[in-house]
Amino acid sequence: MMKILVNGAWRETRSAELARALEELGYGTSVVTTAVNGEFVAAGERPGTLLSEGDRLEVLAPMQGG
Amino acid sequence: MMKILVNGAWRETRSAELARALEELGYGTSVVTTAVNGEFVAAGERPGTLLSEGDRLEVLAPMQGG
Amino acid sequence: MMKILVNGAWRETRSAELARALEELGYGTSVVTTAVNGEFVAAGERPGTLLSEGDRLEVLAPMQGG
Amino acid sequence: MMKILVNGAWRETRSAELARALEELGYGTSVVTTAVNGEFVAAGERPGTLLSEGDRLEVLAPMQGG
Amino acid sequence: MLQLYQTQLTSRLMLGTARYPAPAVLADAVRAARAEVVTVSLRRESAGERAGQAFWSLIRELGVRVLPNTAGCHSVKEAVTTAHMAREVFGTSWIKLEVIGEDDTLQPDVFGLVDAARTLCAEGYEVFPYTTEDLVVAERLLAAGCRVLMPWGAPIGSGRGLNNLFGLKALRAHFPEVPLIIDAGLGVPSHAAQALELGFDAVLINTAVAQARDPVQMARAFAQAIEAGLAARAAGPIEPRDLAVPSSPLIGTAFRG
Amino acid sequence: MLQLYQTQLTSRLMLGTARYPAPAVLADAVRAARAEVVTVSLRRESAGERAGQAFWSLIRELGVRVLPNTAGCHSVKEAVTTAHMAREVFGTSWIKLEVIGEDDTLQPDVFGLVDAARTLCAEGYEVFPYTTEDLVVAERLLAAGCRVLMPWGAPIGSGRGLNNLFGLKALRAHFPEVPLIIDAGLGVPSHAAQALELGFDAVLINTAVAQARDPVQMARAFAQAIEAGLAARAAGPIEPRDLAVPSSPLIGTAFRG
Amino acid sequence: MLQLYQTQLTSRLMLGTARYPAPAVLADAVRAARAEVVTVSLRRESAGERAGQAFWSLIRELGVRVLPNTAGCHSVKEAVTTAHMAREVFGTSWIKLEVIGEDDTLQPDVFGLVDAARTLCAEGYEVFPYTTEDLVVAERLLAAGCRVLMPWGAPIGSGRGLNNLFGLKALRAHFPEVPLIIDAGLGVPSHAAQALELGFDAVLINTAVAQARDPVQMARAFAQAIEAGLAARAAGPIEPRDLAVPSSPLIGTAFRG
Amino acid sequence: MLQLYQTQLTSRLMLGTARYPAPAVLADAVRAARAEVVTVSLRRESAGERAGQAFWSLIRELGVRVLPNTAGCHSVKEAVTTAHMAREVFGTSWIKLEVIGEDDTLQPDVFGLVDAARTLCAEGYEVFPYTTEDLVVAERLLAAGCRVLMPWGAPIGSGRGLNNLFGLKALRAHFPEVPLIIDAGLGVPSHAAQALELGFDAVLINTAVAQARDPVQMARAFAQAIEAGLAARAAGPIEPRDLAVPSSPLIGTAFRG
Repeated sequence: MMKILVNGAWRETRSAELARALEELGYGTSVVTTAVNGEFVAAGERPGTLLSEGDRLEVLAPMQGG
Repeated sequence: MMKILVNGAWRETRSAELARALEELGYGTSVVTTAVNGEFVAAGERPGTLLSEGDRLEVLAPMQGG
Repeated sequence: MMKILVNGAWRETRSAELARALEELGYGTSVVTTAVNGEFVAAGERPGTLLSEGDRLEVLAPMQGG
Repeated sequence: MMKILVNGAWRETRSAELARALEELGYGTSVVTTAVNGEFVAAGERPGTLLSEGDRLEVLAPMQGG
Repeated sequence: MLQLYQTQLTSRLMLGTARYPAPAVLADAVRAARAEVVTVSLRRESAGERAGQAFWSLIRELGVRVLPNTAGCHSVKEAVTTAHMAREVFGTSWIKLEVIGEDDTLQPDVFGLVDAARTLCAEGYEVFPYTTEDLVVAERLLAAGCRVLMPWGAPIGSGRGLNNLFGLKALRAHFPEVPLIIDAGLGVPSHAAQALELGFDAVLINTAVAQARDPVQMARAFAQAIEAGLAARAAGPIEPRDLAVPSSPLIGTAFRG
Repeated sequence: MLQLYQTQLTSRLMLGTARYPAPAVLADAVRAARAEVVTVSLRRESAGERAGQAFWSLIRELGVRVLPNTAGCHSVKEAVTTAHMAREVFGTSWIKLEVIGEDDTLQPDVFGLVDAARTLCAEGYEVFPYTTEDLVVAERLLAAGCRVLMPWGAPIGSGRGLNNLFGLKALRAHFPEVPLIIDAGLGVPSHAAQALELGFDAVLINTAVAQARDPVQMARAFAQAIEAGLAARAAGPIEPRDLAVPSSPLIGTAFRG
Repeated sequence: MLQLYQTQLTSRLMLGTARYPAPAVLADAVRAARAEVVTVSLRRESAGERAGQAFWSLIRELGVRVLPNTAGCHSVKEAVTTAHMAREVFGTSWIKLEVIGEDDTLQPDVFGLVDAARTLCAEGYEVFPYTTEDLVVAERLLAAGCRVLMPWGAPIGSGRGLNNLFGLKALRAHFPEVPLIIDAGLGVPSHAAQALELGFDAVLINTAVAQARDPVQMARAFAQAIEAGLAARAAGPIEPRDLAVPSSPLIGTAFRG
Repeated sequence: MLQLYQTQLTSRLMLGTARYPAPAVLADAVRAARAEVVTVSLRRESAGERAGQAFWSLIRELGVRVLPNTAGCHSVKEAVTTAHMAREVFGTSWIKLEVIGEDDTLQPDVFGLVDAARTLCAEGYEVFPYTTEDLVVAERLLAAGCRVLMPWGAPIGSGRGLNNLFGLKALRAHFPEVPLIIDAGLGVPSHAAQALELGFDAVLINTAVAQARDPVQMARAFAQAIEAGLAARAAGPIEPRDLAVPSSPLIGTAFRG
């Protein structure tokens, strides 16, 4: 188990791989876009991206904007 | 013959009656409205209205306006 | 005794003459100017001016103004 | 003799040393400040500063300003 | 719907008919503006030219209501006689009452205006007085029998827009029930939209349309802007603020620890 | 037609999607505005709520082009990363670049803005920078590769209209060929009409529509006013004058000797 | 020197005497302002209090000329009677004529004003009418015998400054020889300076001084600003321009090849 | 007292020295203004004319502190070199830093300005940057080491007064402790008074004085207006209101039943 900061809140995840971690966290079918430690990680790179303890993961989705 | 001021210009007219004078002056079939010496004379009163030497006759018609 | 409206309030006065009434009302030595029933009464005319029951007397003095 | 650009105009000078060149150019006693090729040269450094053919020399003095 | 005396109108744009490059342009502008009311005037008719007859035919073909004015009148007497003559020739009791007091600014002579309004209202005219933003004058005009007021936006033909915004707002606030039509001085459609946004009921435009490079397109633009201003008023605009308020919600902003 | 990068647009009104009372109202407002472009943003998605998914479905059903923003970003790094993320999720290279420099006025940090614009333009983004009326900043943004500028009218959400008219006119005059879109600070349709009359190419509205009492009617009003302003610009407005010019011709005036 | 009827004045600042925190503050403010004229009023005197007597002593000690007003009068009759009473008690034929037409804006009733002015001028009063910027009203007041006009800057006590700049400039231009004193509505010294710069002859201030946190210092500030405005007018100010003109000469600029 | 870096000043009026009709007029204007600081510049000296020598003698005789500017500089390099040269010849570390970004408006290039300020502050200069009202730029200049800012009122020489009042008020509010000197664009003393009333610490004037018909009288007028504005700020002005407040008390009004 690993602790990472998901959208500003501490969460635990078993998988270190970003793609799996997202499924585990419940984002399996959502249209989202991700950044790890402030760097964008494209959808295609999620399978090969490994998370480490304490990483900051942003999972963003479309929202209203002006 | 009598001299009257028609729309600011001296004109001569044989008839002293306003209705006839208007015809004489060439306004026979026109849509006009008249004033004599600054007083409105309605169309219906033109036959009975007598002009005197030096009278000021205004013959007005529709125009552009703002 | 006579009732008159002095500056909007009912007052009683024994004297019908304006000059005396003013003294009676306490304005003896004051710099004031007067009107009776909306008409100015100059200081010089106060001795000869007679008040009647119900008259409206204004007694005004200098004030702040803009 | 060497040609240099003094305040935007070509001038000839015998001396390659800035301090002497200034005297030669007629600025001997004036309150001026200098730059060579866009770099400030302080008064104290003028004696040791050598000019080369084609150098751009600015000789500035106080003026009106807003 | 806007009620002016007994008449119900849909359009909030009245159009003046003067100063167009050609009669056909005027006609097209009136149609483009979807105007229901146009202002007209009287002038001396030359027996030979009969210019007035042609103009009057043109206006009648447009099928619009006419509002005759007393433009150029500087006295009560002139204005009242002109109103009498206008009623006869135009067949309407409506009269846009102008009593001009000063030739540089063409501003109303409010004294003559109230006098003439009193006379004409008593004679059964439906008077549209061209006035200033002065509240007390407005009160007198209403007391004289006027049921509509036409305050100026700015001097006629100046194209400056609503010059005394504070005064005009006070006028609107003071007479919430009286139809107020901004007459004169507007230059561009945004001026007209602003007038409607502030609660004025309608706008009369002449120079800004007639003297535009393309009067027909400009007429259409004013019509749209006026509809926009009316709709905006009804839609409840936001209040201006001094400080900024983010339009994109800040909750859920990324990269915030 | 307005060309923004390779895209041709008919509508001059872009709509923000934030702060509406309900999603259905937003959808109706976009339709009423006949907007072809709406701005959108990104936020943290909760796995349980999936709020973003619903919003995104709504927008896709509207069939409009989206312009994602980088709202809330205070640094170049945040703005650039947000742009990367936005391109992926929204499938567009358009980015409305906001780098906020001050939280009270939400005004652009023009230094960060130019830096971020340089980076993103180099990466092939089509950048719409939210900027001030500063001419020199504009020059830098164009040098960075921007082909459209979005100067503010007034602080975001303030509803004040075109605050620095002199500065905005100078900006328009200085860059006659660059599409300039007024972004932020407008309150009522007359403000938007004025922007188009002054030659600005389009307007982005959010708060003034979304927070109106009736956002749908207000959206329609803005659309109309903007069309009016655009048409007025093309129709060649009159110049404002200081003195009055009579609209009713004085030649032929009655009672004049 | 400013001539008002037969009186020559040096100071261009007239001071109202109402609303000060204390009589001593008023006295100090009058001295700080170097005012030569103060406005005063009449009120009902209570025999017991004799408040008016104390006030009148204070004013007489100041050695200034008084300009009695007819504040609060809503009819011609009231205003005329008040003028009669004021002449007796204050011993001056000067009268600042106010006929109030509307209580929210305390604006002049220009009809009553002209009537009362006609009556009082005929009786030998030297009338200072408190009026609007209306040119036609001004013409009537002059015809009635007034030789000085007191147009409002803005509603009394509002502190807004010169509200209708265009109208006030037109008034000034129209009557170049008539002494015009801005009365009411100014809030800060820059408003007063502006009035003098525009060519107005003097300014009457009350609320802006009396209700300042430090009335004495504010009185002095107004006096200075008014002198500055008068001097600036005489010194021939530059004309405003649209584009920048360098103040430092460009000829001789360094580093220019 | 106003503290600018280590210097305490009494006068709030700085004067530019350019564009006067004659040197003697400049000298008289400086004295009339009671200025303690004048701005000066550098230009190419002709060995024959020695114009600079005469000017410099004149200034030294006036006994005022000089603030050299970098007028005409369009790059960081030019501005920095000019600052170096100015320090030598004028014997002061003060430098009014101008990096011009656009020749029509002579507006600051805020990018070059911040760069040059950073360099010069690090070298020990006391930098007075000529800047816009942009808050974020101001923040950067302070971070660069500036302890005084000189925001423009309007483009140099335009005489328009405080063009972006909203932006300038925001700047003042945002940096309550930083000395802010309005530089450029003022035309008449009322503009300067207004600047002080709004809390700006001082004003730099050149064209409005030098190009007035009578520069000496105008200098005196600006000095007075600035003192008035400063005093007014301290005296606690009234707040502007929308509705009228009677200055003459209504209690005790006569003829009221």
